[in-house]
Amino acid sequence: MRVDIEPLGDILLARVSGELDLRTAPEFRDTVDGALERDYRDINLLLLSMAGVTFLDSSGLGAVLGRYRRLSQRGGRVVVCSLPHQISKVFELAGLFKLIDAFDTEADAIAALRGGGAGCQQQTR
Amino acid sequence: MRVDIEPLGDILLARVSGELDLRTAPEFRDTVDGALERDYRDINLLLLSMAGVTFLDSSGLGAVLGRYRRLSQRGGRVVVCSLPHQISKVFELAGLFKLIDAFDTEADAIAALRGGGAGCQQQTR
Amino acid sequence: MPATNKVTNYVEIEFPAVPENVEFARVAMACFASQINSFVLEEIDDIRLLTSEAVSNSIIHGYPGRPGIVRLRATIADGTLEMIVEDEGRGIPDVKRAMQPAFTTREDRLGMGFTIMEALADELEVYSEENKGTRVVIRKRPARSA
Amino acid sequence: MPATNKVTNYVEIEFPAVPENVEFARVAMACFASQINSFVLEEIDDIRLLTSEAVSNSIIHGYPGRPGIVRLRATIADGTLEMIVEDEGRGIPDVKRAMQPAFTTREDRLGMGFTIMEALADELEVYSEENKGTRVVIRKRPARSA
Ligand SMILES: Nc1ncnc2c1ncn2[C@@H]1O[C@H](COP(=O)(O)OP(=O)(O)O)[C@@H](O)[C@H]1O
Ligand SMILES: Nc1ncnc2c1ncn2[C@@H]1O[C@H](COP(=O)(O)OP(=O)(O)O)[C@@H](O)[C@H]1O
Repeated sequence: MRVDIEPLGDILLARVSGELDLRTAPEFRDTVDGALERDYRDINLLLLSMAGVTFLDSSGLGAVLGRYRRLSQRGGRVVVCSLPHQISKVFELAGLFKLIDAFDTEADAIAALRGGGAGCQQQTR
Repeated sequence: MRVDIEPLGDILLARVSGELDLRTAPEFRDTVDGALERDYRDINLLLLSMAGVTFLDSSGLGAVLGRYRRLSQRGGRVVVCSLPHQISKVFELAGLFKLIDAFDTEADAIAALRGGGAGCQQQTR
Repeated sequence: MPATNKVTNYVEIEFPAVPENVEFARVAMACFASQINSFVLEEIDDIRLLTSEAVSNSIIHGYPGRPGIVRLRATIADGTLEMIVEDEGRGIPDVKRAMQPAFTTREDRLGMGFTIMEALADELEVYSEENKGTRVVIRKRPARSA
Repeated sequence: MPATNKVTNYVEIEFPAVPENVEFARVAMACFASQINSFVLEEIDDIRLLTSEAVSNSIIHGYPGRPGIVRLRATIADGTLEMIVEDEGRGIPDVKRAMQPAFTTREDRLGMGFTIMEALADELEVYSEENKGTRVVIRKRPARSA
Protein backbone atom coordinates (compact mmCIF):
# COMPACT_ATOMS: atom_id res chain seq x y z
CA MET A 1 0.00 0.00 0.00
CA ARG A 2 1.20 3.46 -0.91
CA VAL A 3 -0.24 6.94 -0.67
CA ASP A 4 1.16 9.83 -2.72
CA ILE A 5 0.00 13.22 -1.51
CA GLU A 6 -0.23 16.21 -3.84
CA PRO A 7 -1.82 19.57 -2.95
CA LEU A 8 -3.79 21.15 -5.82
CA GLY A 9 -4.65 24.57 -4.40
CA ASP A 10 -7.76 24.06 -2.27
CA ILE A 11 -7.83 20.29 -2.86
CA LEU A 12 -5.61 17.59 -1.39
CA LEU A 13 -5.13 14.82 -3.92
CA ALA A 14 -4.12 11.45 -2.44
CA ARG A 15 -3.27 8.74 -4.96
CA VAL A 16 -3.63 5.35 -3.30
CA SER A 17 -2.19 2.13 -4.69
CA GLY A 18 -1.73 -1.47 -3.57
CA GLU A 19 -3.81 -3.36 -1.01
CA LEU A 20 -5.88 -1.53 1.58
CA ASP A 21 -6.77 -3.97 4.37
CA LEU A 22 -6.48 -4.53 8.13
CA ARG A 23 -2.69 -4.40 7.97
CA THR A 24 -2.28 -1.33 5.79
CA ALA A 25 -5.30 0.77 6.86
CA PRO A 26 -3.45 2.38 9.83
CA GLU A 27 -0.65 3.56 7.51
CA PHE A 28 -3.21 5.00 5.08
CA ARG A 29 -4.94 6.82 7.95
CA ASP A 30 -1.70 8.20 9.40
CA THR A 31 -0.42 9.46 6.05
CA VAL A 32 -3.66 11.19 5.06
CA ASP A 33 -4.42 12.59 8.53
CA GLY A 34 -0.82 13.70 8.89
CA ALA A 35 -1.03 15.67 5.65
CA LEU A 36 -4.40 17.23 6.53
CA GLU A 37 -3.51 18.14 10.09
CA ARG A 38 0.14 19.05 9.79
CA ASP A 39 1.18 20.06 6.28
CA TYR A 40 -2.08 21.31 4.74
CA ARG A 41 -4.27 22.52 7.59
CA ASP A 42 -6.05 25.03 5.36
CA ILE A 43 -7.24 22.38 2.91
CA ASN A 44 -10.52 20.61 3.64
CA LEU A 45 -11.33 18.99 0.30
CA LEU A 46 -9.87 15.51 -0.08
CA LEU A 47 -9.78 13.55 -3.33
CA LEU A 48 -8.85 9.89 -3.06
CA SER A 49 -7.70 8.68 -6.46
CA MET A 50 -7.81 4.89 -6.45
CA ALA A 51 -6.80 3.66 -9.91
CA GLY A 52 -3.85 1.78 -8.41
CA VAL A 53 -5.77 0.02 -5.63
CA THR A 54 -5.53 -3.75 -6.21
CA PHE A 55 -7.51 -4.83 -3.16
CA LEU A 56 -9.84 -3.22 -0.65
CA ASP A 57 -12.08 -4.82 1.98
CA SER A 58 -14.29 -3.49 4.75
CA SER A 59 -11.23 -2.54 6.84
CA GLY A 60 -10.11 -0.39 3.91
CA LEU A 61 -13.60 1.07 3.59
CA GLY A 62 -13.51 1.88 7.30
CA ALA A 63 -10.31 3.86 6.77
CA VAL A 64 -11.89 5.80 3.89
CA LEU A 65 -15.05 6.47 5.91
CA GLY A 66 -12.92 7.62 8.85
CA ARG A 67 -11.39 10.37 6.67
CA TYR A 68 -14.89 11.31 5.47
CA ARG A 69 -16.10 11.69 9.08
CA ARG A 70 -13.08 13.74 10.14
CA LEU A 71 -13.35 16.17 7.23
CA SER A 72 -17.14 16.45 7.52
CA GLN A 73 -16.66 17.57 11.13
CA ARG A 74 -14.52 20.47 10.00
CA GLY A 75 -16.90 21.37 7.16
CA GLY A 76 -14.86 19.62 4.49
CA ARG A 77 -15.61 16.97 1.92
CA VAL A 78 -14.18 13.69 0.65
CA VAL A 79 -14.75 12.27 -2.82
CA VAL A 80 -13.20 9.30 -4.63
CA CYS A 81 -12.34 8.70 -8.26
CA SER A 82 -10.90 6.17 -10.72
CA LEU A 83 -12.20 3.12 -8.86
CA PRO A 84 -11.29 -0.21 -10.47
CA HIS A 85 -14.35 -2.43 -11.02
CA GLN A 86 -13.75 -4.72 -8.01
CA ILE A 87 -13.17 -1.75 -5.67
CA SER A 88 -16.33 -0.05 -6.89
CA LYS A 89 -18.20 -3.28 -6.17
CA VAL A 90 -17.04 -3.26 -2.52
CA PHE A 91 -18.11 0.40 -2.09
CA GLU A 92 -21.49 -0.49 -3.62
CA LEU A 93 -22.03 -3.62 -1.47
CA ALA A 94 -21.27 -1.65 1.67
CA GLY A 95 -23.53 1.24 0.64
CA LEU A 96 -20.69 3.77 0.81
CA PHE A 97 -21.76 5.60 -2.34
CA LYS A 98 -24.68 6.96 -0.30
CA LEU A 99 -22.14 9.01 1.65
CA ILE A 100 -19.19 9.47 -0.66
CA ASP A 101 -19.44 10.65 -4.26
CA ALA A 102 -17.44 8.86 -6.91
CA PHE A 103 -16.14 10.13 -10.26
CA ASP A 104 -14.61 8.43 -13.27
CA THR A 105 -11.49 10.59 -13.48
CA GLU A 106 -9.43 12.98 -11.34
CA ALA A 107 -10.44 15.84 -13.65
CA ASP A 108 -14.16 15.13 -13.18
CA ALA A 109 -13.73 14.95 -9.42
CA ILE A 110 -11.74 18.20 -9.26
CA ALA A 111 -14.32 20.02 -11.40
CA ALA A 112 -17.13 18.81 -9.14
CA LEU A 113 -15.28 19.74 -5.93
CA ARG A 114 -14.56 23.24 -7.26
CA GLY A 115 -18.06 23.65 -8.70
CA GLY A 116 -19.50 22.39 -5.43
CA GLY A 117 -21.62 19.90 -7.42
CA ALA A 118 -23.31 17.11 -5.51
CA GLY A 119 -21.82 14.42 -7.69
CA CYS A 120 -24.27 14.16 -10.59
CA GLN A 121 -21.35 13.12 -12.83
CA GLN A 122 -21.08 10.06 -10.68
CA GLN A 123 -19.23 7.13 -12.12
CA THR A 124 -21.29 4.51 -13.97
CA ARG A 125 -21.21 1.42 -11.87
CA MET B 1 1.85 -24.43 -18.97
CA ARG B 2 1.52 -24.20 -22.71
CA VAL B 3 3.51 -25.58 -25.65
CA ASP B 4 3.12 -24.10 -29.15
CA ILE B 5 4.58 -26.30 -31.86
CA GLU B 6 5.86 -24.87 -35.14
CA PRO B 7 7.79 -26.84 -37.81
CA LEU B 8 10.59 -24.85 -39.45
CA GLY B 9 11.70 -27.21 -42.22
CA ASP B 10 14.13 -29.65 -40.59
CA ILE B 11 13.66 -28.15 -37.10
CA LEU B 12 10.71 -28.51 -34.73
CA LEU B 13 10.31 -25.31 -32.71
CA ALA B 14 8.41 -25.71 -29.43
CA ARG B 15 7.67 -22.49 -27.57
CA VAL B 16 7.05 -23.27 -23.92
CA SER B 17 5.40 -20.89 -21.46
CA GLY B 18 4.05 -20.96 -17.91
CA GLU B 19 5.13 -23.29 -15.10
CA LEU B 20 6.87 -26.59 -15.83
CA ASP B 21 6.65 -28.79 -12.73
CA LEU B 22 5.43 -32.17 -11.48
CA ARG B 23 1.85 -31.40 -12.50
CA THR B 24 2.51 -30.01 -15.97
CA ALA B 25 5.54 -32.09 -17.06
CA PRO B 26 3.38 -34.98 -18.40
CA GLU B 27 1.43 -32.59 -20.63
CA PHE B 28 4.69 -31.08 -21.94
CA ARG B 29 6.02 -34.57 -22.68
CA ASP B 30 2.85 -35.72 -24.42
CA THR B 31 2.60 -32.61 -26.60
CA VAL B 32 6.24 -32.68 -27.73
CA ASP B 33 6.44 -36.47 -28.18
CA GLY B 34 3.10 -36.47 -29.98
CA ALA B 35 4.40 -33.90 -32.46
CA LEU B 36 7.71 -35.71 -33.02
CA GLU B 37 6.22 -39.18 -33.34
CA ARG B 38 2.94 -38.49 -35.11
CA ASP B 39 2.93 -35.22 -37.03
CA TYR B 40 6.61 -34.64 -37.79
CA ARG B 41 8.27 -38.03 -37.87
CA ASP B 42 10.95 -36.86 -40.34
CA ILE B 43 12.17 -34.08 -38.04
CA ASN B 44 14.83 -34.90 -35.46
CA LEU B 45 16.08 -31.48 -34.42
CA LEU B 46 14.12 -29.99 -31.50
CA LEU B 47 14.41 -26.38 -30.34
CA LEU B 48 12.80 -25.56 -27.00
CA SER B 49 12.24 -21.81 -26.82
CA MET B 50 11.66 -20.89 -23.19
CA ALA B 51 11.25 -17.11 -22.97
CA GLY B 52 7.75 -17.54 -21.52
CA VAL B 53 8.65 -20.08 -18.84
CA THR B 54 7.87 -18.55 -15.45
CA PHE B 55 8.88 -21.54 -13.32
CA LEU B 56 10.86 -24.74 -13.80
CA ASP B 57 12.11 -27.24 -11.22
CA SER B 58 13.85 -30.61 -11.42
CA SER B 59 10.62 -32.29 -12.56
CA GLY B 60 10.59 -29.83 -15.48
CA LEU B 61 14.27 -30.51 -16.15
CA GLY B 62 13.49 -34.22 -16.17
CA ALA B 63 10.90 -33.65 -18.89
CA VAL B 64 13.42 -31.68 -20.98
CA LEU B 65 16.10 -34.34 -20.48
CA GLY B 66 13.62 -37.05 -21.45
CA ARG B 67 13.12 -35.38 -24.88
CA TYR B 68 16.92 -35.11 -25.23
CA ARG B 69 17.34 -38.83 -24.57
CA ARG B 70 14.58 -39.85 -27.00
CA LEU B 71 15.93 -37.73 -29.83
CA SER B 72 19.54 -38.75 -29.17
CA GLN B 73 18.49 -42.38 -29.59
CA ARG B 74 17.22 -41.67 -33.09
CA GLY B 75 20.27 -39.60 -33.99
CA GLY B 76 18.59 -36.25 -33.35
CA ARG B 77 19.42 -33.28 -31.19
CA VAL B 78 17.76 -30.97 -28.64
CA VAL B 79 18.81 -27.41 -27.90
CA VAL B 80 17.22 -24.70 -25.79
CA CYS B 81 17.08 -20.93 -26.19
CA SER B 82 15.81 -17.69 -24.60
CA LEU B 83 16.09 -18.93 -21.02
CA PRO B 84 14.99 -16.41 -18.38
CA HIS B 85 17.63 -15.87 -15.70
CA GLN B 86 15.99 -18.05 -13.03
CA ILE B 87 15.42 -20.91 -15.50
CA SER B 88 19.02 -20.74 -16.67
CA LYS B 89 20.07 -20.94 -13.01
CA VAL B 90 18.15 -24.22 -12.53
CA PHE B 91 19.73 -25.74 -15.69
CA GLU B 92 23.15 -24.66 -14.39
CA LEU B 93 22.64 -26.00 -10.85
CA ALA B 94 21.56 -29.38 -12.24
CA GLY B 95 24.47 -29.51 -14.70
CA LEU B 96 22.17 -29.80 -17.72
CA PHE B 97 24.23 -27.45 -19.87
CA LYS B 98 26.81 -30.25 -20.08
CA LEU B 99 24.31 -32.19 -22.21
CA ILE B 100 22.08 -29.56 -23.79
CA ASP B 101 23.34 -26.48 -25.60
CA ALA B 102 21.69 -23.15 -24.87
CA PHE B 103 21.43 -20.06 -27.09
CA ASP B 104 20.35 -16.50 -26.46
CA THR B 105 17.80 -16.28 -29.25
CA GLU B 106 15.76 -18.54 -31.54
CA ALA B 107 17.75 -17.24 -34.52
CA ASP B 108 21.09 -18.17 -32.89
CA ALA B 109 19.80 -21.63 -32.05
CA ILE B 110 18.43 -22.24 -35.55
CA ALA B 111 21.72 -21.12 -37.14
CA ALA B 112 23.68 -23.46 -34.88
CA LEU B 113 21.36 -26.42 -35.50
CA ARG B 114 21.60 -25.90 -39.28
CA GLY B 115 25.35 -25.26 -39.21
CA GLY B 116 25.76 -28.29 -37.00
CA GLY B 117 27.81 -26.17 -34.56
CA ALA B 118 28.49 -27.58 -31.13
CA GLY B 119 27.09 -24.58 -29.35
CA CYS B 120 30.02 -22.19 -29.12
CA GLN B 121 27.53 -19.30 -29.26
CA GLN B 122 26.26 -20.53 -25.94
CA GLN B 123 24.31 -18.08 -23.88
CA THR B 124 26.21 -16.06 -21.31
CA ARG B 125 24.97 -17.10 -17.93
CA MET C 1 -8.91 -29.72 -17.79
CA PRO C 2 -12.54 -30.30 -16.70
CA ALA C 3 -11.42 -33.35 -14.72
CA THR C 4 -10.31 -31.15 -11.79
CA ASN C 5 -13.94 -30.38 -11.08
CA LYS C 6 -14.49 -33.93 -9.87
CA VAL C 7 -11.30 -34.14 -7.82
CA THR C 8 -11.70 -33.67 -4.11
CA ASN C 9 -8.84 -31.69 -2.69
CA TYR C 10 -8.32 -29.72 0.47
CA VAL C 11 -5.87 -27.55 2.38
CA GLU C 12 -5.70 -26.85 6.08
CA ILE C 13 -3.90 -23.75 7.23
CA GLU C 14 -3.15 -22.41 10.69
CA PHE C 15 -1.52 -19.11 11.63
CA PRO C 16 -1.38 -16.55 14.44
CA ALA C 17 -4.14 -13.94 14.49
CA VAL C 18 -2.10 -10.93 13.35
CA PRO C 19 -2.91 -8.44 10.57
CA GLU C 20 0.23 -9.49 8.65
CA ASN C 21 -1.42 -12.81 7.84
CA VAL C 22 -4.61 -11.53 6.22
CA GLU C 23 -2.86 -11.04 2.89
CA PHE C 24 -1.27 -14.48 3.17
CA ALA C 25 -4.71 -16.05 3.73
CA ARG C 26 -6.14 -14.21 0.71
CA VAL C 27 -3.33 -15.28 -1.61
CA ALA C 28 -3.47 -18.88 -0.39
CA MET C 29 -7.25 -19.13 -0.87
CA ALA C 30 -7.18 -17.43 -4.30
CA CYS C 31 -4.47 -19.82 -5.46
CA PHE C 32 -6.23 -22.89 -4.09
CA ALA C 33 -9.60 -21.83 -5.54
CA SER C 34 -8.08 -21.41 -8.99
CA GLN C 35 -7.81 -25.20 -9.13
CA ILE C 36 -11.49 -24.92 -10.05
CA ASN C 37 -10.91 -23.92 -13.67
CA SER C 38 -14.36 -22.52 -14.30
CA PHE C 39 -13.98 -19.74 -11.72
CA VAL C 40 -13.53 -16.50 -13.65
CA LEU C 41 -11.17 -13.77 -12.44
CA GLU C 42 -13.94 -11.77 -10.75
CA GLU C 43 -14.98 -14.84 -8.75
CA ILE C 44 -11.39 -15.35 -7.61
CA ASP C 45 -11.41 -11.69 -6.51
CA ASP C 46 -14.62 -12.40 -4.58
CA ILE C 47 -12.86 -15.30 -2.84
CA ARG C 48 -10.01 -12.97 -1.86
CA LEU C 49 -12.57 -10.57 -0.36
CA LEU C 50 -14.54 -13.32 1.44
CA THR C 51 -11.30 -14.63 2.97
CA SER C 52 -10.17 -11.17 3.99
CA GLU C 53 -13.46 -10.34 5.75
CA ALA C 54 -13.69 -13.62 7.67
CA VAL C 55 -10.03 -13.74 8.71
CA SER C 56 -9.97 -10.04 9.69
CA ASN C 57 -13.03 -10.62 11.90
CA SER C 58 -11.28 -13.45 13.76
CA ILE C 59 -8.25 -11.24 14.34
CA ILE C 60 -10.07 -8.06 15.43
CA HIS C 61 -13.18 -9.39 17.13
CA GLY C 62 -12.21 -12.96 18.04
CA TYR C 63 -8.99 -11.99 19.81
CA PRO C 64 -9.25 -8.27 20.62
CA GLY C 65 -5.85 -7.15 21.87
CA ARG C 66 -4.67 -10.64 22.63
CA PRO C 67 -2.88 -13.43 20.77
CA GLY C 68 -4.74 -16.30 19.17
CA ILE C 69 -4.82 -18.73 16.28
CA VAL C 70 -6.89 -18.71 13.09
CA ARG C 71 -7.63 -21.94 11.22
CA LEU C 72 -8.63 -22.08 7.61
CA ARG C 73 -9.86 -25.19 5.86
CA ALA C 74 -10.72 -25.12 2.17
CA THR C 75 -12.18 -28.04 0.27
CA ILE C 76 -13.00 -28.58 -3.38
CA ALA C 77 -15.75 -31.11 -4.06
CA ASP C 78 -18.01 -31.36 -7.10
CA GLY C 79 -16.73 -28.06 -8.42
CA THR C 80 -17.69 -26.15 -5.28
CA LEU C 81 -15.27 -24.38 -2.98
CA GLU C 82 -15.99 -24.59 0.74
CA MET C 83 -13.97 -22.42 3.10
CA ILE C 84 -14.13 -22.70 6.88
CA VAL C 85 -12.58 -19.90 8.93
CA GLU C 86 -12.36 -20.68 12.60
CA ASP C 87 -11.11 -19.06 15.78
CA GLU C 88 -11.20 -19.99 19.45
CA GLY C 89 -11.87 -16.43 20.46
CA ARG C 90 -14.52 -14.39 22.22
CA GLY C 91 -17.48 -15.60 20.18
CA ILE C 92 -20.65 -13.78 19.14
CA PRO C 93 -23.50 -13.58 21.69
CA ASP C 94 -26.21 -12.92 19.06
CA VAL C 95 -25.22 -14.09 15.57
CA LYS C 96 -28.43 -12.96 13.88
CA ARG C 97 -27.96 -9.44 15.18
CA ALA C 98 -24.24 -9.40 14.35
CA MET C 99 -25.03 -10.24 10.74
CA GLN C 100 -27.34 -7.25 10.25
CA PRO C 101 -26.00 -4.48 8.00
CA ALA C 102 -24.18 -1.74 9.93
CA PHE C 103 -24.12 -3.68 13.19
CA THR C 104 -20.70 -3.47 14.79
CA THR C 105 -19.29 -3.60 18.30
CA ARG C 106 -16.34 -1.38 17.31
CA GLU C 107 -17.00 2.19 16.39
CA ASP C 108 -14.03 2.47 14.04
CA ARG C 109 -15.65 -0.21 11.85
CA LEU C 110 -18.52 -0.27 9.38
CA GLY C 111 -20.38 -3.37 10.45
CA MET C 112 -20.59 -4.43 6.79
CA GLY C 113 -18.28 -7.48 6.88
CA PHE C 114 -21.05 -10.07 7.12
CA THR C 115 -23.18 -8.12 4.63
CA ILE C 116 -20.37 -8.27 2.06
CA MET C 117 -19.85 -11.98 2.76
CA GLU C 118 -23.57 -12.71 2.32
CA ALA C 119 -23.58 -10.87 -1.00
CA LEU C 120 -20.57 -12.73 -2.41
CA ALA C 121 -21.02 -16.26 -1.04
CA ASP C 122 -23.47 -18.78 -2.46
CA GLU C 123 -23.95 -20.01 1.09
CA LEU C 124 -22.82 -18.49 4.39
CA GLU C 125 -23.16 -20.17 7.77
CA VAL C 126 -21.96 -18.68 11.06
CA TYR C 127 -21.64 -20.80 14.19
CA SER C 128 -20.49 -19.14 17.39
CA GLU C 129 -20.45 -19.68 21.11
CA GLU C 130 -19.44 -17.05 23.66
CA ASN C 131 -15.89 -17.53 24.94
CA LYS C 132 -15.56 -20.64 22.79
CA GLY C 133 -15.06 -19.24 19.32
CA THR C 134 -16.55 -18.65 15.91
CA ARG C 135 -16.74 -20.74 12.76
CA VAL C 136 -17.70 -19.19 9.43
CA VAL C 137 -18.55 -21.56 6.55
CA ILE C 138 -18.52 -20.08 3.06
CA ARG C 139 -19.48 -21.94 -0.11
CA LYS C 140 -18.87 -20.64 -3.60
CA ARG C 141 -19.57 -22.23 -6.99
CA PRO C 142 -18.55 -20.91 -10.40
CA ALA C 143 -21.50 -19.10 -12.02
CA ARG C 144 -20.70 -20.79 -15.33
CA SER C 145 -19.98 -24.43 -14.71
CA ALA C 146 -17.26 -26.04 -16.82
CA MET D 1 9.32 -1.55 7.63
CA PRO D 2 12.43 -3.14 9.19
CA ALA D 3 10.39 -4.06 12.27
CA THR D 4 9.00 -7.17 10.56
CA ASN D 5 12.43 -8.74 10.83
CA LYS D 6 11.98 -9.16 14.55
CA VAL D 7 8.42 -10.44 14.42
CA THR D 8 8.02 -14.16 14.88
CA ASN D 9 5.30 -15.50 12.68
CA TYR D 10 4.43 -18.91 11.33
CA VAL D 11 2.04 -20.83 9.11
CA GLU D 12 1.18 -24.50 9.20
CA ILE D 13 -0.26 -26.06 6.07
CA GLU D 14 -1.50 -29.56 5.36
CA PHE D 15 -2.71 -30.99 2.04
CA PRO D 16 -3.01 -34.28 0.16
CA ALA D 17 0.09 -35.48 -1.70
CA VAL D 18 -1.09 -34.77 -5.26
CA PRO D 19 0.76 -32.89 -8.05
CA GLU D 20 -2.02 -30.25 -8.15
CA ASN D 21 -0.84 -28.94 -4.78
CA VAL D 22 2.80 -28.29 -5.63
CA GLU D 23 1.96 -24.92 -7.18
CA PHE D 24 -0.23 -24.04 -4.19
CA ALA D 25 2.65 -24.79 -1.83
CA ARG D 26 5.03 -22.63 -3.88
CA VAL D 27 2.66 -19.67 -3.98
CA ALA D 28 1.89 -19.94 -0.26
CA MET D 29 5.58 -20.09 0.71
CA ALA D 30 6.56 -17.24 -1.63
CA CYS D 31 3.81 -15.05 -0.19
CA PHE D 32 4.66 -15.90 3.42
CA ALA D 33 8.40 -15.39 2.84
CA SER D 34 7.78 -11.94 1.38
CA GLN D 35 6.90 -10.80 4.92
CA ILE D 36 10.69 -10.64 5.27
CA ASN D 37 11.11 -7.36 3.44
CA SER D 38 14.79 -7.72 2.74
CA PHE D 39 14.35 -10.79 0.54
CA VAL D 40 14.93 -9.69 -3.05
CA LEU D 41 12.88 -11.11 -5.92
CA GLU D 42 15.50 -13.70 -6.84
CA GLU D 43 15.50 -15.03 -3.27
CA ILE D 44 11.71 -15.35 -3.35
CA ASP D 45 12.14 -17.32 -6.60
CA ASP D 46 14.67 -19.54 -4.80
CA ILE D 47 12.08 -20.17 -2.08
CA ARG D 48 9.54 -21.18 -4.74
CA LEU D 49 12.07 -23.65 -6.12
CA LEU D 50 13.06 -25.01 -2.70
CA THR D 51 9.40 -25.58 -1.85
CA SER D 52 8.69 -27.22 -5.19
CA GLU D 53 11.59 -29.69 -4.87
CA ALA D 54 10.82 -30.73 -1.30
CA VAL D 55 7.04 -31.05 -1.79
CA SER D 56 7.43 -32.89 -5.12
CA ASN D 57 9.77 -35.38 -3.42
CA SER D 58 7.18 -36.15 -0.73
CA ILE D 59 4.54 -36.72 -3.40
CA ILE D 60 6.59 -38.88 -5.79
CA HIS D 61 8.97 -40.70 -3.47
CA GLY D 62 7.19 -40.52 -0.11
CA TYR D 63 3.89 -41.87 -1.37
CA PRO D 64 4.63 -43.60 -4.69
CA GLY D 65 1.29 -44.49 -6.27
CA ARG D 66 -0.63 -44.13 -3.04
CA PRO D 67 -2.43 -41.36 -1.18
CA GLY D 68 -0.79 -39.44 1.65
CA ILE D 69 -0.50 -36.09 3.37
CA VAL D 70 2.19 -33.42 3.17
CA ARG D 71 2.73 -30.97 6.02
CA LEU D 72 4.48 -27.67 5.62
CA ARG D 73 5.51 -25.43 8.48
CA ALA D 74 7.16 -22.10 7.84
CA THR D 75 8.50 -19.80 10.55
CA ILE D 76 10.00 -16.35 10.49
CA ALA D 77 12.34 -15.55 13.36
CA ASP D 78 15.14 -12.99 13.46
CA GLY D 79 14.77 -12.33 9.76
CA THR D 80 15.34 -15.97 8.82
CA LEU D 81 12.81 -18.18 7.06
CA GLU D 82 12.64 -21.79 8.20
CA MET D 83 10.54 -24.23 6.18
CA ILE D 84 9.82 -27.78 7.28
CA VAL D 85 8.37 -30.16 4.69
CA GLU D 86 7.19 -33.43 6.15
CA ASP D 87 5.57 -36.65 4.98
CA GLU D 88 4.68 -39.93 6.67
CA GLY D 89 5.71 -41.91 3.63
CA ARG D 90 8.23 -44.55 2.64
CA GLY D 91 11.29 -42.82 4.04
CA ILE D 92 14.88 -42.84 2.81
CA PRO D 93 17.09 -45.82 3.78
CA ASP D 94 20.38 -43.95 3.23
CA VAL D 95 20.02 -40.17 3.39
CA LYS D 96 23.67 -39.42 2.67
CA ARG D 97 23.55 -41.45 -0.52
CA ALA D 98 20.17 -40.00 -1.55
CA MET D 99 21.60 -36.49 -1.33
CA GLN D 100 24.45 -37.19 -3.74
CA PRO D 101 24.15 -35.49 -7.15
CA ALA D 102 22.46 -37.70 -9.77
CA PHE D 103 21.34 -40.30 -7.24
CA THR D 104 17.74 -41.29 -7.88
CA THR D 105 15.57 -44.35 -7.36
CA ARG D 106 13.37 -43.45 -10.35
CA GLU D 107 14.87 -43.59 -13.79
CA ASP D 108 12.60 -40.88 -15.22
CA ARG D 109 14.15 -38.42 -12.77
CA LEU D 110 17.43 -36.55 -12.55
CA GLY D 111 18.44 -37.12 -8.97
CA MET D 112 19.25 -33.41 -8.68
CA GLY D 113 16.48 -32.33 -6.29
CA PHE D 114 18.62 -32.39 -3.14
CA THR D 115 21.57 -30.88 -5.03
CA ILE D 116 19.42 -27.92 -6.07
CA MET D 117 18.10 -27.57 -2.51
CA GLU D 118 21.64 -27.62 -1.06
CA ALA D 119 22.70 -24.91 -3.49
CA LEU D 120 19.82 -22.56 -2.69
CA ALA D 121 19.30 -23.07 1.04
CA ASP D 122 21.54 -21.52 3.69
CA GLU D 123 20.99 -24.67 5.71
CA LEU D 124 19.44 -27.99 4.71
CA GLU D 125 18.71 -30.84 7.09
CA VAL D 126 17.09 -34.14 6.09
CA TYR D 127 15.70 -36.54 8.68
CA SER D 128 14.19 -39.80 7.52
CA GLU D 129 13.23 -43.22 8.78
CA GLU D 130 12.15 -46.11 6.57
CA ASN D 131 8.38 -46.59 6.50
CA LYS D 132 7.99 -43.71 8.96
CA GLY D 133 8.54 -40.68 6.79
CA THR D 134 10.83 -37.81 5.85
CA ARG D 135 11.35 -34.33 7.23
CA VAL D 136 13.27 -31.71 5.27
CA VAL D 137 14.32 -28.54 7.12
CA ILE D 138 15.33 -25.58 4.97
CA ARG D 139 16.64 -22.25 6.29
CA LYS D 140 17.06 -19.15 4.19
CA ARG D 141 18.21 -15.66 5.15
CA PRO D 142 18.23 -12.55 2.97
CA ALA D 143 21.74 -12.02 1.54
CA ARG D 144 21.42 -8.30 2.26
CA SER D 145 19.99 -7.84 5.72
CA ALA D 146 17.55 -4.97 6.25
N1 LIG E 1 -14.82 -13.97 14.64
C1 LIG E 1 -15.55 -13.17 15.43
N2 LIG E 1 -15.43 -13.25 16.79
C2 LIG E 1 -16.18 -12.46 17.60
N3 LIG E 1 -17.06 -11.54 17.15
C3 LIG E 1 -17.24 -11.42 15.81
C4 LIG E 1 -16.50 -12.22 14.89
N4 LIG E 1 -16.89 -11.87 13.64
C5 LIG E 1 -17.83 -10.91 13.79
N5 LIG E 1 -18.05 -10.63 15.09
C6 LIG E 1 -19.02 -9.65 15.63
O1 LIG E 1 -19.97 -9.33 14.62
C7 LIG E 1 -19.98 -7.92 14.39
C8 LIG E 1 -20.29 -7.63 12.93
O2 LIG E 1 -19.24 -8.11 12.10
P1 LIG E 1 -19.05 -7.50 10.64
O3 LIG E 1 -20.38 -7.52 9.93
O4 LIG E 1 -17.95 -8.26 9.98
O5 LIG E 1 -18.67 -6.00 10.86
P2 LIG E 1 -17.37 -5.29 11.54
O6 LIG E 1 -16.21 -6.24 11.44
O7 LIG E 1 -17.17 -4.08 10.71
O8 LIG E 1 -17.75 -4.97 12.94
C9 LIG E 1 -18.64 -7.44 14.85
O9 LIG E 1 -18.64 -6.08 15.18
C10 LIG E 1 -18.37 -8.35 16.05
O10 LIG E 1 -19.03 -7.87 17.20
N1 LIG F 1 10.29 -37.47 0.75
C1 LIG F 1 10.97 -38.56 0.32
N2 LIG F 1 10.54 -39.82 0.65
C2 LIG F 1 11.19 -40.92 0.23
N3 LIG F 1 12.30 -40.86 -0.54
C3 LIG F 1 12.78 -39.67 -0.90
C4 LIG F 1 12.15 -38.46 -0.50
N4 LIG F 1 12.86 -37.42 -1.01
C5 LIG F 1 13.88 -37.96 -1.67
N5 LIG F 1 13.87 -39.31 -1.62
C6 LIG F 1 14.85 -40.24 -2.21
O1 LIG F 1 16.03 -39.51 -2.52
C7 LIG F 1 16.35 -39.64 -3.90
C8 LIG F 1 17.02 -38.39 -4.42
O2 LIG F 1 16.12 -37.29 -4.36
P1 LIG F 1 16.38 -36.03 -5.29
O3 LIG F 1 17.80 -35.57 -5.14
O4 LIG F 1 15.32 -35.02 -4.98
O5 LIG F 1 16.20 -36.55 -6.79
P2 LIG F 1 14.95 -37.12 -7.59
O6 LIG F 1 13.68 -36.60 -6.98
O7 LIG F 1 15.16 -36.61 -8.97
O8 LIG F 1 15.04 -38.62 -7.52
C9 LIG F 1 15.04 -39.97 -4.57
O9 LIG F 1 15.21 -40.65 -5.80
C10 LIG F 1 14.35 -40.86 -3.52
O10 LIG F 1 14.82 -42.16 -3.57
